[in-house]
Order: sequence, then C-alpha cells, then structure tokens
Amino acid sequence: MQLQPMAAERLSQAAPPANAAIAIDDVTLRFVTPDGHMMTAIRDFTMTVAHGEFACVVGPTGCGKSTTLNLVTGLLRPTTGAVRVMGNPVTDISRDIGFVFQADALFPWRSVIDNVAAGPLYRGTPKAEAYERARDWIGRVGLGRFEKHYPHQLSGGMRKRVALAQTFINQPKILLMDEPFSALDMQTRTAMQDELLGLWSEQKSSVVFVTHDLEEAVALADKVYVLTAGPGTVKSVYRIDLPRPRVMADIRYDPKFVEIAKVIWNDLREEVQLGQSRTLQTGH
Amino acid sequence: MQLQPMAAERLSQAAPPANAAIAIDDVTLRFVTPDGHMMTAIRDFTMTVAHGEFACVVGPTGCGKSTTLNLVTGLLRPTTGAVRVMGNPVTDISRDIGFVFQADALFPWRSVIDNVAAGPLYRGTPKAEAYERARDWIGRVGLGRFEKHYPHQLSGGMRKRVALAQTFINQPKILLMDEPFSALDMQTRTAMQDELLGLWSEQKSSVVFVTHDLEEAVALADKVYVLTAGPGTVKSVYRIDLPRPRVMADIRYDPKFVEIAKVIWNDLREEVQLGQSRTLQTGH
Amino acid sequence: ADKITIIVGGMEKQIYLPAVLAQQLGYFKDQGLDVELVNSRAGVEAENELLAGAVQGVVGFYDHTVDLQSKGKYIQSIVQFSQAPGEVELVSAKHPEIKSPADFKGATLGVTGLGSSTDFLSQYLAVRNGLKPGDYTLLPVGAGNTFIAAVKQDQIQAGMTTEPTIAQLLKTGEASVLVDMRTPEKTKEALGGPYPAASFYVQSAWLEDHKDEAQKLANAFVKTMKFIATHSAEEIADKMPKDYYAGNRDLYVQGLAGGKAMFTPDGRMPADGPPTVLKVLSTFSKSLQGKQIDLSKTYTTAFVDAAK
Amino acid sequence: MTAISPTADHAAVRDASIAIAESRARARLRHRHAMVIGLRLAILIVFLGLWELGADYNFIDPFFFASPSGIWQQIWSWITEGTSQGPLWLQIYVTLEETFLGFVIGALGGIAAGIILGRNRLLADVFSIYIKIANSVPRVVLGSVFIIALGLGMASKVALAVVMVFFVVFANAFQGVREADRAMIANAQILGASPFQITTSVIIPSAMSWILASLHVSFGFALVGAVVGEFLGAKQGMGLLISTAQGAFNANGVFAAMIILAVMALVVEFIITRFENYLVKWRPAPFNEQGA
Amino acid sequence: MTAISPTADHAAVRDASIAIAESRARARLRHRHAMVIGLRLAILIVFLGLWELGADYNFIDPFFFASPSGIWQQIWSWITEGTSQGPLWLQIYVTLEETFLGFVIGALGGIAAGIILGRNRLLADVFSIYIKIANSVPRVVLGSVFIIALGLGMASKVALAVVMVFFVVFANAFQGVREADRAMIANAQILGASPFQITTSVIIPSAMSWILASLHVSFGFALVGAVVGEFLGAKQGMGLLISTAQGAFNANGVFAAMIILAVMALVVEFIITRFENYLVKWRPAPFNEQGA
Ligand SMILES: Nc1ncnc2c1ncn2[C@@H]1O[C@H](COP(=O)(O)OP(=O)(O)OP(=O)(O)O)[C@@H](O)[C@H]1O
Ligand SMILES: Nc1ncnc2c1ncn2[C@@H]1O[C@H](COP(=O)(O)OP(=O)(O)OP(=O)(O)O)[C@@H](O)[C@H]1O
Ligand SMILES: [Mg+2]
Ligand SMILES: [Mg+2]
Repeated sequence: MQLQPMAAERLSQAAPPANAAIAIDDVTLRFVTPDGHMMTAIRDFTMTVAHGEFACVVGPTGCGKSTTLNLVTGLLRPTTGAVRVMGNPVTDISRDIGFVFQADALFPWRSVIDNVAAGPLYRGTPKAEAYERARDWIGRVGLGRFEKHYPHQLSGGMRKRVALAQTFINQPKILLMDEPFSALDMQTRTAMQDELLGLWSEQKSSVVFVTHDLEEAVALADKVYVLTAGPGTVKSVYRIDLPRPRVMADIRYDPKFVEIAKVIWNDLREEVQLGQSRTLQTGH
Repeated sequence: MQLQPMAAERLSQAAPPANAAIAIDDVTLRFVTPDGHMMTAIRDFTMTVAHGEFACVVGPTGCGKSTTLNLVTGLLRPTTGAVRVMGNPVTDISRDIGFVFQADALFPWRSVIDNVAAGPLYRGTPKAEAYERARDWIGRVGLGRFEKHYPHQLSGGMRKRVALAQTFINQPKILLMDEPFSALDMQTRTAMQDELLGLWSEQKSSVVFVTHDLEEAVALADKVYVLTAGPGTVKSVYRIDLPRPRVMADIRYDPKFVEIAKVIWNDLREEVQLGQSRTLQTGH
Repeated sequence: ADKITIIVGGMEKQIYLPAVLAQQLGYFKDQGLDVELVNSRAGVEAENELLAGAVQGVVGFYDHTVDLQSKGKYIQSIVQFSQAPGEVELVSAKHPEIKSPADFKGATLGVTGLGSSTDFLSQYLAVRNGLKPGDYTLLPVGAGNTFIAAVKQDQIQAGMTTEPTIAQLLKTGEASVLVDMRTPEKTKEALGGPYPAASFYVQSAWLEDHKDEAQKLANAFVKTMKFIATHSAEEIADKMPKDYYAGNRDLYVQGLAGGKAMFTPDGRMPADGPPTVLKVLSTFSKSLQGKQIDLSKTYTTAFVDAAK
Repeated sequence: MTAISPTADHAAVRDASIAIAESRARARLRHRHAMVIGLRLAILIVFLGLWELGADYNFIDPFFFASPSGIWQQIWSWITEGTSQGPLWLQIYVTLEETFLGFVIGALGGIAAGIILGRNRLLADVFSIYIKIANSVPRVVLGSVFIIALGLGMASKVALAVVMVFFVVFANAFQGVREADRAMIANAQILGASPFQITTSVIIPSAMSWILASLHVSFGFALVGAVVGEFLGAKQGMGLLISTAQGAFNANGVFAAMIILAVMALVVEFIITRFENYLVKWRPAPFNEQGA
Repeated sequence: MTAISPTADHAAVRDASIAIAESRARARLRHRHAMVIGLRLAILIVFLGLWELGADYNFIDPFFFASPSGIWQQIWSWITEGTSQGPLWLQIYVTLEETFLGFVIGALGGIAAGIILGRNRLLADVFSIYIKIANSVPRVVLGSVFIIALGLGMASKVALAVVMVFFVVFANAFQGVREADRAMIANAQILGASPFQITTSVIIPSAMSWILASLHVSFGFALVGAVVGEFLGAKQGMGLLISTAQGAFNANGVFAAMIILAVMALVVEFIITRFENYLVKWRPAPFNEQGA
C-alpha cells in the first residue's frame, strides 16, 4: 500500500516540472478586508497537476479552495508567486479551461439548450452541430424534457446539471470543478461522476475537483490535496492508487477504499477542528 | 422495530388534524412552461407536521421539494388544495416562519453582522440587543472573524452559515430548511446539525428539512418523507424512532440507524431510477 | 426658378403680416418665384441663418441691419413694411399713477427680451422723459401669454409689446395705452421721427448677384403693401389663415384696424427713418458705441422704385 | 411498501378541480384588466370634468388654460379643415419623422457609447468627463447652434432630438454594462467567448432592462427635442402649430397640439412595451404571480 | 505526517516579496491615475487648439462659433468687471439655487413616485399612462405655462428644472424597484420585515444604483431646465446672460456662459460621485481588480 502523504512536494521550493498541466508555484494571495487591512486567503501554496491527472482538493470551508481554482482560470491574480497552465504563465482567462462555478453562473435569458450550446457557438461550431451536441449533453444529464425551460424554471439540482453540460460539451483539456455535485441526490451524483470519469479518460484531460465529500474525492482522484484551515496552504498530498476504471456504485465497498478514506479523514479532521477552534476563539 | 412506511397518511383524503403545525392537504401546483403548456410540479401532495416535530424530505432532484417549502411560506400558491400553518390557511408570507433558502438570499449591501441582525431589527428588537444576539450567533456558526465582511467577500460555505445564523436568530416556531448544509464540510456540518437540534429541542419548533443526504435525514428526523420523481407526490413516510437526544458524531454507527437508512435507501433508489429512466427516455 | 426661403420672425404676428399675405394672395407665384416661408420667432436665429447663407431673406425688424453692421456684417432692407414699430407702451390698470414715461421711476418695465427693440425703445422713452438708466428696471417677459401674466401678477407695472397682446390687454381692461407707436404720427411724437420697423432684408453680398430675384420679390411685396393700403382690415383678415385668429377673430380685425396705419403704402423707406433708429440704438447699445455706421448701406429703395 | 397509484376516481376529481381553478384564475385576470381600464377612464373623466367645470365657472381661466370642449373643437377643426400649415396628418408625420430619426440615432449612439465606455475603464475615465460637460449644455442654446450648423431643415430638429435622447440612454447603458454579473461574464469568457461575443451575448442582455428603461423615458424626450427644434424655426410640424397657436392666444390650440403629441407618445410607448415584453420573456415573475 | 511549519527563512522571504508586490501595485495605480489626467488634458488641449486655429484661419466662423481666446477674454471680463446684470458670481448663485432646488425636488419626487408605483402593481397600471403623457409635453411650452401659473420669479424656473429631472429619475427608480431580487425580498419578508421595512432595507438599496445612474444625468437636466426658464423671462441668472449674449450676437458670451455651466455641472457631478462611492462600497470589484 503506497499510501503516503506526499508533503515533500509542498515543502520543496523547486520549480514544478515545466511540462505539468497546472503548476501553482509558491503563491500567496491577499484580499483587502472591509476595514482596510489585508487578509491572506492562501499562503505559500504549491500544487502541480500533471497532464491527464485527476486531482481532488478537500479542506475546511473558507480555506481557499475556490480561490485556488480562480487563480488557475486567471480570474484572480496571485499577490506573489506564479501560476502556469500548460507551461504558460496565466495572463488572461484561458479558453482551454472548463470551469464549473460553485455558485450559479448560467445565463438567465437563455433556455437550457441555448445555455448548453453557448460554448460550441462561441468557439465557432456551426449552429446545427452545436445544437445537436447540446441536445446530446442535455440528455446525458437527464434534462431532455427541459430543453426549452429558462434557468429560473429549474430546480437547484437541475441548474447545476445544466452547468455541468455547459462545461462538458466543450471537452476542455483542463477541467476545474467547484463542488459540482453537492446539490444532487446520491443517484444522480453517481451518474454524473461516471459521466465525468468517462469524459476524463476519453479526453485525457487534467482535472481539479473541489469537494467536501471525502469519499467522493477518494473515489475519483489520482491525488488528493488536503488544505489547512485558512489562510489555506497544502497540508498533505495523497496519491490514490485504486485501480481504474472505477465504478462509482461499487468502489465504496472496496476495503482499500475504506482504509484510504479513513487515513485522510483523520488528517482532515485534525485540520478542521483546528480551523474551528481558531474561528471560535476570535468568535466574539 | 416500528419501521413502516406510513403511506396510509398519503392515501387518506381525510383532512389533516386541525392542530398540526403544518398541513398540506391534497395540493397540486402547476407552472406554465415556456411553450405555454402547463407542467405539474407537485400533485396530490399531502403532508402533516405536528407541533415540535422534525420532518425531513428526500427525493430525486427536481421532484418538488423546494416547491413544497415555498407553498408553506406562502411564496407560491397551490393550484388546488389547501395549505395551513398553525391551523390558519396561508394567505400571506408568515412571520412565524424561518426559511433557509436553497440559493443565496443574503443582502449583499449588508455586512455579515448586519445581515444576521436583520431579523431582530425588523421585529423591533432594540439595536444594542439585536447586535449582541447577532454577534452571539455569528460566533456559533464560526464566523467571528468575518463580522464586518460583505457577502461577496465570503466563501460559499461561509455565506450559507450566515444564512443559517440569520434564520436561527429569529428562533422561529416553524423552521423550513432547503439543503442547508450541502455546501459545508463534514465537520462544520456536524456542528451545525448539533446547533440545529439544540435550537429545535429548546424552542419546541416544527421543522421541515430538505436534504439529499439520506443519512443526514435519518439522523435528524422524527419522520422522513420520500417523494416520487416529478411531478412529486409522497411515496412513503417513515417514522424514525431513534432515541433522543442524538449525538450527530456517533449516531451513524448505531446499528438501528444503519438498518433504517438501508430500508429507506432501497425505497428511494427505486424512485430515483424511475425518475432517471423517465427523463432519459424523453432525452432527445 | 430656384427656391427662395424667407424666414419670418413670427408668421402669425400682424407686424409681419405682408409676408404671409403675399403668399396667400399668390403674388410670389405671379412673379414666377418659388418662395417658402419659414417661421422662427427668435430674431437672432433668423439673422444667423441669413448670414450663414442658408436662407435668402428675412422678414424682421430694420434695426438689426444697423446692429449687424456694427459687427461687420452687411445686410440691407429692400422693402420696408412699416414706418412705425407697431409697439405700444402699456401701463397696468393697477398703476394709474403712471401717466407718462416720466413716472417710470422705480417701476419695472416689461420688454420682450433684452437687446430687443422693445428694450431700446422703452429705455429711449424713459431717457427722453428725463430719467436715467437705473431709475427703472427692465424685465424680459416675452410676448403673449407670459406678458399678460406678468401684468396680472403685477410683476411689471408697464411694458412694451405688440399686437395681438395689446388688443387682448385692452379688451380685458387690465392695461391701457401709455405711449402708442402704431401709427407714424404718434411714433414721430414719441420718438421724434418715424421708426422703420418690419422690413424685408437680405444679405448685401447676395443682393449683388441676385438683382433679378430681388426685384421680383420687391414687386410682390410692393403689390402686397398696396393691397393692404386699399383694403379694409376685415378684407385682409379674410385672406389670412384661420389659425392666426383662432383665439378671437374680432380682436384680430380690431387690432389690424388700429395698426394698419403703420404700414407703408408702397414699401419705401421713409428718408428720416434710419437716423431715428440709429439715434435710439446708439443711446443704449454697447456694441454701437464708438462705431461709425453707414446708414446708406442698411437699406435701398432701388427695387421698390423699380417695382411695377 | 404499499401500492400508491391513486384510484381513477381521485384522478378525475383532481383534473376537474384543476380545470375549475384555472378558469377561475383566468377570470381573475380578465376582471383585473377591466378594473385597470375602468380606473384609468374614471381618472380621465374626473380630471376632464373638473377642468371643464372650472373653465365654465372661471376658476380656471380658459384664456390661459383652455377647456376640454374647446380643445376638442380645435382638434376636430384641424382634422376636418386642416391647419394653417396644411393637413394635420402632415404635421404629425413631419414631427414623428424627426422624432423617430432622433430617437433611433440618439438611442443607438447612447447604447454604443455606453457599452464601449462601460467595457473599457480607461476610455470611461478619460471621456466620461466630456460627456458630462456636454450634458450640461442647455438644449435651447444647442438648438441655435444646430440651426446655424445644420440649417432650418429636418437635420437640426433631428440633432436636437438626438441630444435629448443620447445622455439618458448613455447613462443607463453605461451603468447597465457595469452592473453585469461578473460571474456570468467570467463564465462566458471561460466557455470561449471573445470580447465581442461577451458584449453581444452577456453584456447587452444583462444591460437590456437598463436600456429599455431609458428608452421608455427618452422617446418622450425625443419628441420634446423635435418640437423645441420646430419652435426655433420650421415650416411644418407640431411645434410650429404650437408656436402659431401661442402667438394667436389660442390656448385651445396649444393644448390640442400637446394632446396630439401625447397620443403619439402613447402609441410609440405601446410599441416599446410590446418589444420589451418580447425581449424579457425569460424573466421570472415575482413570487405569488407564478403558479397558475 | 510531516512537520509543515515553514522555515522562518521562507516566511521572511514571503513577507518581503509581498511588500514589494504591494508597493508595485500602488505604483501602478498612481501611474494609471496620472495617465488618465494626462489623456484628458491632451484631448482638451488638442480640441481647444484646433478650435482656436480654425477660428484664426476662418475655417470656423468665430462670429457663430466663438473662439477659445475670445471666450476666455469674455469670462475674464465677467469676472473682473461683472456682467451687465451684476456680478458673475450672483448669476451663478441664482442659477445654482434654482437648479439645486429643482434637482432635489424632482429627484425626491421621482424616487418616491418610482418606489410607490414600482411596489404597487395596480397603481402602476393605472397611473403610468398619465406619467407617460406628462413626459411627452414639450418643456418649452410647459415653461410658459409655469410662468403664467407661478410668475416670473424663482418658482417657475424651479418647476421647469423639476419636470426635467422627475421623469428620468422616476423611470429608473421604477425599474430599479421592479428589478429587486425576488428571493431577497422574500427573505426579508420571512425574516419579519414590514412592507415599509422591505422598502427601506431591500428595495431602496437594490434600486440604488439605478437611482444614482439617473441622478448623474439629471443634474445636467436640472441645469438645462433652470436655464431654459431664465431664457423665457428672468432678472438674473446664467440663462439671461446667454439670452442677452445671443441677442447681441455675442457668440463668445454664449459659449463662455455654457462653459461656466459645464464647470458647475462638473463640480456637482464630483459630489454625486463621492456620495455614490460611499453608498456602494459593499459592491464586489470586477474580477482581476480584486487581489491586492
Ligand atoms: N473578494 C474578497 N475579499 C476579501 N476576502 C475574500 C474575498 N473572496 C474570498 N475571500 C476570503 O478568502 C477565503 C477563501 O475563500 P474561498 O472562497 O476560496 O473558500 P473555499 O475554500 O472555496 O470555501 P467553501 O468551501 O466554503 O466554498 C475566505 O476566508 C474568504 O473570506
Ligand atoms: N417558475 C417555474 N416555472 C416552471 N417550472 C418550474 C418553476 N419552478 C420550478 N419548476 C419546476 O418544478 C419542479 C420542481 O422544482 P423544485 O425546485 O421544487 O425541485 P427540488 O425538489 O427542490 O429539486 P432540487 O433537489 O434540485 O432542488 C421542477 O421540475 C422544475 O422544473
Ligand atoms: Mg468555495
Ligand atoms: Mg430545491
């Protein structure tokens, strides 16, 4: 069993390999708080995702997971340190990326099918083809009957599935997902996970997947990053060498899975408790 | 073991007891779809929550859970059937109710503390007292350091916790919660669940709690409603007679808990699969 | 024929009546002219358009030709419609103590606009009666309704205006005539000479190259002046569009009957007219002070003389 | 598990009661519509009645403020006999043409400027000060400048209508662009939209309600601009009609022309509202108006 | 598990580099500010230079369009010698007072009407048609009506400024109220807010950016209203100054007065912007301008 924290990766200040799909190199990011002070959201953060690798990120709420994804997309710029995608420094928002936002970012004035077809249309796909592919993806996320609905006419879970289809249809080389499945029931979630793994193995894309569900992380990932309570930095990195292809419905009953989950869980719990006691201390 | 579906409750067309805290009586609600047709969101829906009862609602995504809560608050009106709260027909939005929305509904122009203090201030609590209570609740949800932050400066999970504090501070007699904990990590979620149970038993309030996490539902509830795939109606009702007070961190290891969860899970899975196959059929 | 555009400083105003009347009588057409009348109540607009070359002629007050010459712009009157300003200094019925311009001391005098002929004439009347600038206040109140409202609200104790505002105020008895400048005789009495007012003028430069058109225009206007001289107010009113007296036809006719005398019978500039204008203007207009004005360049009677 | 299929009986009862509920909802809607029209008419009648009575008994001086009956006679005579400047419909047509051109040019210009400056911070910082300066220029003075520069024809009226419309539309388009949801823009960008595509597919739709709000008010402004232009100098148009009526102490004529202008504005307003409803059909209804 | 506390060395390096990064960010900001000012000035200078040259070489006739040097002389002579109507500052004061009163009354009225009609559908349906009619009335005609009704004093100018401001502010306040997020309103309602509290604590804050957008444009409009009012009849004020200059064919005077008006508008604009920044400090910055 090669289950070992790869914390060395975090501590090493050597530049990450140039051929990594995503390389976050010793990044610190600070925000201005309402009272004019600076607040460090993430600190000394180093993370590397190789081509075709599936990385999951877990950590206590508010520790900087979404911030990390925003750095990779170019929506936020690091205060210090460097972020590289496909070997190039991130200067603008990249078109190679697919990003499922944590909050809703659908276009409310477009129906489901127009939302899903947006990506291909932006990228110049002929209309007929774009809509055909959109229809396909809407079917895959189980919304065939809702093609013509507008986002406000959908339930929360349905909207999330539209967002997934919207991202998946672009077949991005790099896929960033921020708690994409948390609004879905177990069954739909399993189906979506299978869909995601299929897309990933087919496209050989690189994935960074943020979740609160540790079991989900272990079930999906090649590598799990555990972050510390905010200001977030990498606490430990675990390599998950469960065999692939993995079948989501069954993997949870694999004894190796259970063991891995337990080890990471203990590591994480320690951190979460630390984070909680820290905020509670300064509670009032 | 008294674990039996109480489906009889659904089938009986007798009016629900007049003294119930919440009584939804044979309600059907239809929406106008974009192509001008009518779509039934929930159908022949009957549900009763007694005073001081904790009811959980589970069901496949898009089956009408949020719609049901909106009926109770008065935000939506039934097409046919009647909704009564505390014995009175719902005509307007009630002040006895606390509602944690599925999506974000914080006031973006108010800082965390102003958001949390809103309820007491609306209800005429003196300013000093309102802010003192707000500070207390902000501490309880672990956001002491973020009092002055505005919602857009918080992470998704933090925003959800502000919404919880905002609702809890009013100590509502009737508490409706729509997937309130899905954006939280396991540890924070457990702490919030304990907070919720404490509030509930202290206030003797009546709770309707929507979740996708069946284990959460079983751990918290007196009664679990399983809904059918949309148009939603009650498939089965389960009474959960696990002893109280329940400690969230431990209850999952109770063998009785595991058994109950398994029974309901089988019932639910059947429904979810049905729902999925139905949408997939009409997929494209 | 090319289209000739003429701006009229208020087509419904009686002082400018010959312009519309000529059109109504078909005199322009008789001369083979294609004339288009454009309404513009603000005199400045009309002059600017003329100078910019966008229109060929303006029906307006003669004094503008003098004023513009002081600014180096040459325009000249080729047909003179009236030899009296057609204006009246009215005094409010609330102020019977004002019996002559000499009593203006401390009063507020209504004028249509600062820098307008009513402004200069009012001041001239006051000064001629021994007052100094500063003894009275001038208030621009426009013409028409706003003038009447100002009288009613006692914001002006006296004021100078034209028909039909005069007739309207006289009818209701809210004001009476203090100084009448609707006839050549009374104007001479008030100002010491005839005061040529409404006229048809063109840019001097245009006139050089368009003697032919100018002659035809003069022909039409002179014929119109003759028509006015030989017809009663009633007959003239019949020729005018109905909207111009929609308020009250009797009033219109009555005003016209009272004011008809101001029109020249033949369109000719009275010889002693221009000096009077220069005298009035140079007393008050800053822009004229210290400027040499060549009055002979402000009008010509050549076309009127040649008119058939 | 219990069998849960409802009995056929119950389904029939449900369907019947839904049908009843829906027909009731429709009746409520019809009733509400009738009430709105009724109230509007009631207000109009009371207003006109008081005006007429006031004029009859000389509380309101009809010399200054006209009277409804006089206004109606004036409109009727214009319709049947024409105006001093020619047939009434021609005056309406002339003014409408100027207004419409001015409205379209001003609105398009305002939208374009608003979007360009709203999307580009540097341009906004540099140029917005000049737009503010331009907006403080009195329109009547501008009117004279336009007449000098463009002549007394249609162009100067159109220009005046343009400057009445431009600033209102610009201000709203600019702010609407600034208010566009940043997450949505980011999403489009990541989905592969070029800056131009972001503008057309995210910025414009989200600024649409801002732009439409400004169009509602600015058609009236365009009308005002055209009329003021005609006031300053014209040979046709409603503004000249008003000017002539004013000069002839014909208060009925002044008010009659204004009422015709109001009707023109309402007709166009109706069209804009139609257009708006078409554009924003994706919008959620407020809660409570939602279920059928 | 490995020890993860960073070495003291590394922490020091990080803090130093953060300090550098932050001072660099500040320098960038300063540099940008200087560039904006520079560009504005450059545009101004080029514009004035071309104008002056055009006037000198008679491409632009200074008789109609004045010239920068002539305008400056005029302003200087007004400052040093006063105007024909008295000292310049008095004219400015008079116009500013009228404008300010009209702006405040019109804006408050527009906001109030917008909120009331925006919150009450029935009132909106019944009354909005009348507001639209009122908005189509040419302001110049209204001007004479106001002078008749209110006299030639300040009241009529204020009224004219009010009607210029009211409709713009109303349209935006109305739409802003309609756009308020329905989930947020529902939340406030459930938290116990009375309809009045909802209005003050949800509706007004969310309509705020709409209202502010309209205030930006409508101060200029109020100024225009006051000046037009003075045009129609006044003893004092910038409008009279313009009207006198026009009557005397003094183009320099006309443009000088307009420039003074523009400066007035810019000063007030600056104050409104300050106020706006204070009110909307809760707003998220666009992505990319966010990290420090
Ligand atoms: N614009 C901002 N201004 C100030 N602080 C911010 C801003 N955006 C985020 N933060 C802070 O950065 C920290 C990290 O936020 P982030 O959204 O990355 O957390 P997260 O790990 O995604 O949490 P969650 O699991 O709850 O989504 C939080 O403490 C948050 O308050
Ligand atoms: N305004 C609307 N117009 C039309 N259909 C609607 C509208 N609102 C909701 N619906 C439909 O009603 C059904 C139930 O929606 P609801 O939000 O109650 O689902 P839910 O059970 O809460 O799902 P989730 O778990 O995903 O939140 C869905 O099929 C949805 O498409
Ligand atoms: Mg997050
Ligand atoms: Mg829901």
